[in-house]
Amino acid sequence: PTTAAQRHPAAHPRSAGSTFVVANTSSVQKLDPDVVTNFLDFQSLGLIYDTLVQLSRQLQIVPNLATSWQFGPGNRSITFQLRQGVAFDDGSAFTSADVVASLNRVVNPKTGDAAASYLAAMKQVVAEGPYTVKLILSRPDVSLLYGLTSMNLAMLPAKAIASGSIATRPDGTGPFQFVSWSPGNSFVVKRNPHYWGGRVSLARIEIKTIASEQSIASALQANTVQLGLLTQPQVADHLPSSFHVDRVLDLSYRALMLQDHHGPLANVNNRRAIACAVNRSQVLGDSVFGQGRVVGPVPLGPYASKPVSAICATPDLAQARRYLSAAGDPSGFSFTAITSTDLDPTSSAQAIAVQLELARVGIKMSIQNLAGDAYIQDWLKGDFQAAFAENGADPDPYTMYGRYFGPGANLGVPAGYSSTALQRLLVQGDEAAAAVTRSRIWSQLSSTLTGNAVWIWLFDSFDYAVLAPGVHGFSLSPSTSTSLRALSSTTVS
Amino acid sequence: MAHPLLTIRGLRVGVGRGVPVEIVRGVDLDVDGGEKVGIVGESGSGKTLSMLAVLGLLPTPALRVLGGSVRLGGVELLDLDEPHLRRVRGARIAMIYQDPMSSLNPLLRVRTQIVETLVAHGVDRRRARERTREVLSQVGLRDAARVEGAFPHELSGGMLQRVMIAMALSTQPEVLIADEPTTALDVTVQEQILSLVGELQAQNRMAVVWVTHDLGVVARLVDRVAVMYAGRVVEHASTPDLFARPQHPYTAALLASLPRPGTAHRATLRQIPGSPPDPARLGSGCPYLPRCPQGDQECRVAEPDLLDRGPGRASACWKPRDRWQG
Amino acid sequence: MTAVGGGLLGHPDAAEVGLERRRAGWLRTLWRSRSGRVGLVLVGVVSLAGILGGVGLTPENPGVQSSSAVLRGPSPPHLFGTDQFGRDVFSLVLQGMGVSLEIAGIAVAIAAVVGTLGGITAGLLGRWPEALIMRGSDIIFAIPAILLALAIVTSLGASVIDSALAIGVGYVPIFVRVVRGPVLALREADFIRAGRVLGFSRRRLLFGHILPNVGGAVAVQTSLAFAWAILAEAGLSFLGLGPPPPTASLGEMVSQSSSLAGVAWWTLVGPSLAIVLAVIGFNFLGDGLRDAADPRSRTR
Amino acid sequence: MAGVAVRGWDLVKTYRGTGGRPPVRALRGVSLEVPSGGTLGIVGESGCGKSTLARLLVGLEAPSRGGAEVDGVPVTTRAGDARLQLARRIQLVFQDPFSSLDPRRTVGRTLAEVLQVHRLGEGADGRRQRVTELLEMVALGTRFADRYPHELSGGQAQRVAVARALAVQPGVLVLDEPTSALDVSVRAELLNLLVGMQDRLGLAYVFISHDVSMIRHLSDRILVMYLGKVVEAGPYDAVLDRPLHPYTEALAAAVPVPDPGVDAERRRGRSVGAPVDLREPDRGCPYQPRCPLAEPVCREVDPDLGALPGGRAVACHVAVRQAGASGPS
Amino acid sequence: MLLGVARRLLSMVITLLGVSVVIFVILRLLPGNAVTASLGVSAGLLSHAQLAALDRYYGVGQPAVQQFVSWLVAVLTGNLGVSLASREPVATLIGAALPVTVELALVAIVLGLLIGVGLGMLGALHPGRLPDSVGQGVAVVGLGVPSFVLGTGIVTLLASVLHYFPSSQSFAGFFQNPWLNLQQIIFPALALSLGIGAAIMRTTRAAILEVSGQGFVRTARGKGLAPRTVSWRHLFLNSSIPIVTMTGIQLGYLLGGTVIVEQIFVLPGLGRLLVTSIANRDFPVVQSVTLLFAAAFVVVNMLTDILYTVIDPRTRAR
Ligand SMILES: Nc1ncnc2c1ncn2[C@@H]1O[C@H](COP(=O)(O)OP(=O)(O)OP(=O)(O)O)[C@@H](O)[C@H]1O
Ligand SMILES: Nc1ncnc2c1ncn2[C@@H]1O[C@H](COP(=O)(O)OP(=O)(O)OP(=O)(O)O)[C@@H](O)[C@H]1O
Ligand SMILES: [Mg+2]
Ligand SMILES: [Mg+2]
Repeated sequence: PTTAAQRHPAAHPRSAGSTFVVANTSSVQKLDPDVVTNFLDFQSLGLIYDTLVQLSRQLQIVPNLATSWQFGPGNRSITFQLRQGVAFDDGSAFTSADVVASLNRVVNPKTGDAAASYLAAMKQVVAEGPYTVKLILSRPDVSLLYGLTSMNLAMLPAKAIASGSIATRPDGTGPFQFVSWSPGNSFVVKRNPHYWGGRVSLARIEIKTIASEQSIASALQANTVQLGLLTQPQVADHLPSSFHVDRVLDLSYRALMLQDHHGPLANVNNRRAIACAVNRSQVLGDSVFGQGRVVGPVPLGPYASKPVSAICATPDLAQARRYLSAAGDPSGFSFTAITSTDLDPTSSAQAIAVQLELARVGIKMSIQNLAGDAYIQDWLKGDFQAAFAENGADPDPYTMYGRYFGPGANLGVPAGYSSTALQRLLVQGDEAAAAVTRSRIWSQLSSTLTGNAVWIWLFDSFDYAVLAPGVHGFSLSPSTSTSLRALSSTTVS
Repeated sequence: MAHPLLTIRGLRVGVGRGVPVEIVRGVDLDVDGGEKVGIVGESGSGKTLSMLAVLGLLPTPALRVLGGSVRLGGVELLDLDEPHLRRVRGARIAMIYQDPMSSLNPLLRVRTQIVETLVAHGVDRRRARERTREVLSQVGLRDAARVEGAFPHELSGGMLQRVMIAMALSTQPEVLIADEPTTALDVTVQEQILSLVGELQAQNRMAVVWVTHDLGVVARLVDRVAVMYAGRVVEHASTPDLFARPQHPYTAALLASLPRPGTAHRATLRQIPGSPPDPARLGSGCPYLPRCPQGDQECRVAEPDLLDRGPGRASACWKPRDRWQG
Repeated sequence: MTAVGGGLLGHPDAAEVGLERRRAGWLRTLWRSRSGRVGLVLVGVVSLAGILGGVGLTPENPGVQSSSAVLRGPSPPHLFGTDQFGRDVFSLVLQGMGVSLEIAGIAVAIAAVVGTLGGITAGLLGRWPEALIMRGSDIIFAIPAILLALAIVTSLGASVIDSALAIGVGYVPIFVRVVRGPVLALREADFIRAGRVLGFSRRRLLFGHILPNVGGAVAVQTSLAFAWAILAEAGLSFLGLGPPPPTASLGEMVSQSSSLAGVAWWTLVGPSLAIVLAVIGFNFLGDGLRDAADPRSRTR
Repeated sequence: MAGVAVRGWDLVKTYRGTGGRPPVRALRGVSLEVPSGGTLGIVGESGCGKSTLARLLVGLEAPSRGGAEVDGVPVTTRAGDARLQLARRIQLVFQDPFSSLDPRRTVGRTLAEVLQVHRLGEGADGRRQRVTELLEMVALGTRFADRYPHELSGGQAQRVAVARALAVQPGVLVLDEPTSALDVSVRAELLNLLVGMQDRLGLAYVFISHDVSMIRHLSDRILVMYLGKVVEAGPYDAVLDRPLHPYTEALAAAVPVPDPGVDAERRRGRSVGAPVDLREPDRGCPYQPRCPLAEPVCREVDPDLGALPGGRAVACHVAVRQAGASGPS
Repeated sequence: MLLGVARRLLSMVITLLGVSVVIFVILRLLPGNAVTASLGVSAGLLSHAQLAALDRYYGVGQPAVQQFVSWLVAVLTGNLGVSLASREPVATLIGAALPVTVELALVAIVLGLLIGVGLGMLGALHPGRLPDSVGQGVAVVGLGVPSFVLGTGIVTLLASVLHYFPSSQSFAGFFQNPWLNLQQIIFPALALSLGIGAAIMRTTRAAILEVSGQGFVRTARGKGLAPRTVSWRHLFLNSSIPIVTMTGIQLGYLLGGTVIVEQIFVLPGLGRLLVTSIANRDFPVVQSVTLLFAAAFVVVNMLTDILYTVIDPRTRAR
């Protein structure tokens, strides 16, 4: 049956099937939601797949494919009630079997899902009925709910898992359906007519790679792009006022990670000197023009920490010098920080800014910019003294820091610091279900981290979206997995 | 009174922009139909440039004609514009060059190169092909069919020179200018070429101007000789006269510098002392003076004109042979 | 730069050669050709800029950021304006020029030395050494230079030396070819034969006669290689594979400013201009050297 | 009788054919002898192997067969002391004076280098002194010492080349068409120089040219070569005035004489042969395709160089027969 | 003749084999592996079991020689393998990217030839006059301005000033939408062609000037040929060997040049594929693309050799 649009193509101003174009400087790299790590991959697959629970704009856990959940006795299990009437592209209904298959796929070593660690406490997942699923845990783990909001734990069709088509042919329950992918260039989806969340207005979306943000701005003006995803605000500044700029603090943070095991940085007072000497708003200003916010260890969400450090509320050079003296290096010390402009283009600017700050108290920081891969290797091996890093954040501190500082943390080596006190705090917080208890424990965690100057937390920057005139109903969401989800309710006039 | 076919008067060629240095400094020469005229002279005396100037082939802008007149059958060639000149070149005056290998386009077949000449002068293509075959056999190339389809590098020097001659003759020109066409060839081949040109010239009654510095060739081939020195004709005589009684001391010295029949074995040859003058630094006197055994004060005053000294003879010398041997 | 005279190569009669006279003559002929003159001037300016940048004699410290002077257009205190960090683009360009020249210099030295040796060996020895060298250089040549550089830089890590190595390797085959041709021709040249008839040793023929006569070609190629190396280095940095900060090279500046070019054109123009002038300068110098290398042009 | 300066026997040189072409038999068995102080002239058309012979004589290349010696010492191509010794006995002057000089060296340096290699002249001063002498010997002034080759005329450059060859005081000079790049008036200069030098220094010359008049002027004996072989040999006047081999005859007659009367006289009754196929025959006498006298035997048997009275020799079936019939002249 | 062709083919094969060995070795020298390249720092989160499974998938553990041989055997049987990153067959990826790069290169070289030969001929025929000066100017600019500066400039100009940015639309194949395709190709091609044009122009000019001093050109003029015939049949034809050589060299450089320009103009060609694949340590793709580039280079070389023999009878073997 032909649709009206097909019969009267001229009725649409953009004849290319009325495609809504989202432009980005990076490109979609993988289609398997369980193994993606690239920011845009999360965003793009987030249009296709749903998760059991998701983060609201306020970063609270809210229902998605699970309509409700219940912790079992001693927080040693969770039972989910699933949404009914949800279908995959092939028309098959979403049931508990899909949940079981999806979560088992995550923990299957062959999948190589890095987020499998979120399910570390999951002993087993069982379907208790077509629309009821129970996760049996080996220990109390309240933070697991936060893990379930990740695209890496998305709900996949059991059939596709069995046939092994996940990596080449995405099929989810989300507002859009996969159409095509040209690696390095574009990723196209179309409206999911069976979407459980209501009618989707945009018929077709192309996520297109354009090399520079400048060009994205131009393409917006040429009206060949309707939504531009930017990181450099100056570019957006020069667009006419008819273009709406939306911004959001994303769920990530910049920090100067320190290896605290050897050398001058093993001395807590030297680290504290760094913490006090660095004027973080200056670094924010220099590296991203103040387009962000200075943050503490937990940047966003209900447990967000105070942005100030526990030892120096404001930059304090005198205090820094005192710490240096206390450390026995009154004239300062030297260390090397690695950066990678491949991975974070602003990292060298951050480093240069920090370098200048530290120089004022006699601390010499040399900068070593590494190719992305070299950086990753060194980082994983903890083969650095200090590293400028952009790390993913989470509203839940356990999800964020358990992997670095928790017992048996996978990333304990790059974290470069371990203490039983921290471990205890993390476990306590994870096990506690009551919001008040959690809040108390988590703020204690933050001040322990900053008080020992384990790392130097710097800032969280904004992400930008520029909307062409006539685009309504879109705003960025802080959580990566749902960042572009608002496209499901976006309209173009 | 009938004019000579080709008349050159006071031809001057200069090199360089701005104030040019005169290299050819007033050449006079008459050539009649059916006549063979030789031009000899030291290397660099301006023989080639004069001939190129006749055809308007000087490599401009480095070199250009400064003055004088070149008339072909009464028409002034120096005033002709390019399209008109083109109808003279190849058709009425043809030229053969010293090195046949470099004077033929190495990438084109012999046939193509001769045919294009004819086509350029209005012969239709089919006729041009026939004519090509014709002239090639005329110049004594037995295997004309093979030669026709050959590329230059596939032919020997002697064959190539014949091809050049065939190309020049294909349009039946009135004047053939040959600029040292045999220096690259073996004597036995040279001999063949010389007699070939002699025969063809007699058949077609063309005028031939033969540029060389080989006095042997002159002796064998031409009726009349012009001797050039420092950009001018300094002596002019019938061939026998020239060899018997050179009037200009340069001519005499040239003849004496060669081992000739009668020159004793290992005898010291006559050298011409010094070197040819630098055209940029010519004084007012006779340019040969610095090397001249007969020169004196008198010669320093002015450059001698080419004056008639008897029937068919002229020389540009203040002290011609009649005076220094007289 | 490669000397044209044989004396610098340790030739025994260096003392007898009027080296002073020769070098002066050589420079003077270079100056006499128009390309040579333009090339010398441009290369001089560019080198001066690079040296100033290299030793840190820039109008402002290129590392200093200033949030109060962000993206200012060109003005007397900031000839090329300021960038998005408020750094003085002119100072950055000087510094970048220094880095670019350093990399190019090392790269060209590698290429010229290895390539010339290879070319001479191939040309003189013939047979299997020649086959080996030529095949090897064919292989290097067949790999797109960018890829070769990309691979070398990513595998060795980005640093001045590694960038230089990456760029230099790609240019080796060109030197091999440029040198081998004349060596082959010279081997059969009458004056080399004359030397053999006179009983000259191989070494003397090689160092005293063959090398000086390919010296011109090498000098020309060296200059062109410089231009190429600057381009290649800029290209690498443009792809983000240049040496790491704080050593900012010109290509990196171009790539960084490209996203701002519509807003602040000067951030693109400054480094681009520097690259262009350097490349043109070395190209012209190469042309000039080609003229000057011909002894016929060296009339007294 | 003076001693033998150069002797070559049965010299054969075959070059490998490149790109699938057949080998080139540049020399096919040439023997020669030059007495000290004497001049051997070699004529022949282009490509007949004259330069190849010259290269073999000075040890630039090794013969495929046969050998040569200078002053009784065998010619070697190997580098080293023997080579240096050979260089001091025999020297070569090339056809093109410009390409035989290193364009990057001044005349003075070129000469000084030779002296230095051969350790002639005491120190730099001694060498400078000797350079001046050499330049004067070839009638060039000291001022030429500072010139580059491109600043010389052809005659001057050729004289420098001669001076360089003379710097090692060799007994033999091989001159490979030393005048063909020179202007007529300059040739006289060089010929005079060569004659003078021979008289003064007692040099032996191997003088190669295709200019018959020059050969005639300078040589005591003449070798006429054709396609890599000697076809006739003998005293200069005998060979050129009473040629035995039909090729020598054609050659001598083809040379235009700069004297119209003589030339016409000499050419009376001769007809010029039509162009011929110059490809060499598979067997028989190499000259046979061009030869007016060719007989059936010529197509079958390649004649040897047969010695005749009067120090002459000829490689021709017909000529040998006729000479035998008419008896020694 | 046949022997010559065989010898040339053999040397081609040897070169390509050498190239693949070199590339293989260089790629193995790269730090990191496909696991970290695809997962980034998240690789640290993997358990040992996961890592082992992934290593097996990416073939990391195998000895290098075995990897090389099995890759080579696969390539020879026409199987280029599967991309580690996208899990698409390499042949599919290359198949999609190749036409873009080929078109870009062809358009660039044609533009370069037009600019270069046109200006070069004009300049050489009227040395010192206006067209010559224009040509010399173009040559200087073309030689000095790198393609990425030119490309960036063009993009900036088009986008920021003219708000015209055809490459922001999906890349259109030539047969799908020729007009859009042309718009998308022409600017990157222009960015590449100026340098090519400059090099060809200089070569053309020098060659024509050199040839015009030669005897046969004088002969041609002396025969009374029309200037056009002299220019093309005699001057240009005889200058074409160095021009062909230079064009071949430029085509070689062009292959590398497309890498940068495709990046700037976001063209989904081989260059972009290559850069992304290197970043992802996607060895099968990198190896195949590089080999393809090298093969193209070698083929171009062979074509120029063949062209020589077409143009110049002297180089024809008998
Ligand atoms: N293109 C040129 N530019 C400058 N000078 C030139 C040029 N062509 C020739 N000459 C000079 O003009 C003079 C005469 O040259 P021309 O070729 O006419 O001499 P020629 O008598 O033919 O000598 P040859 O016997 O060597 O051929 C020479 O001194 C030569 O150096
Ligand atoms: N190195 C070589 N390789 C192959 N063939 C050669 C070589 N040198 C000479 N020949 C060939 O040997 C033959 C004799 O050459 P040679 O140079 O000795 O002749 P020539 O008599 O000196 O000629 P010309 O009078 O032209 O100088 C020619 O056919 C030539 O092509
Ligand atoms: Mg001439
Ligand atoms: Mg020879």
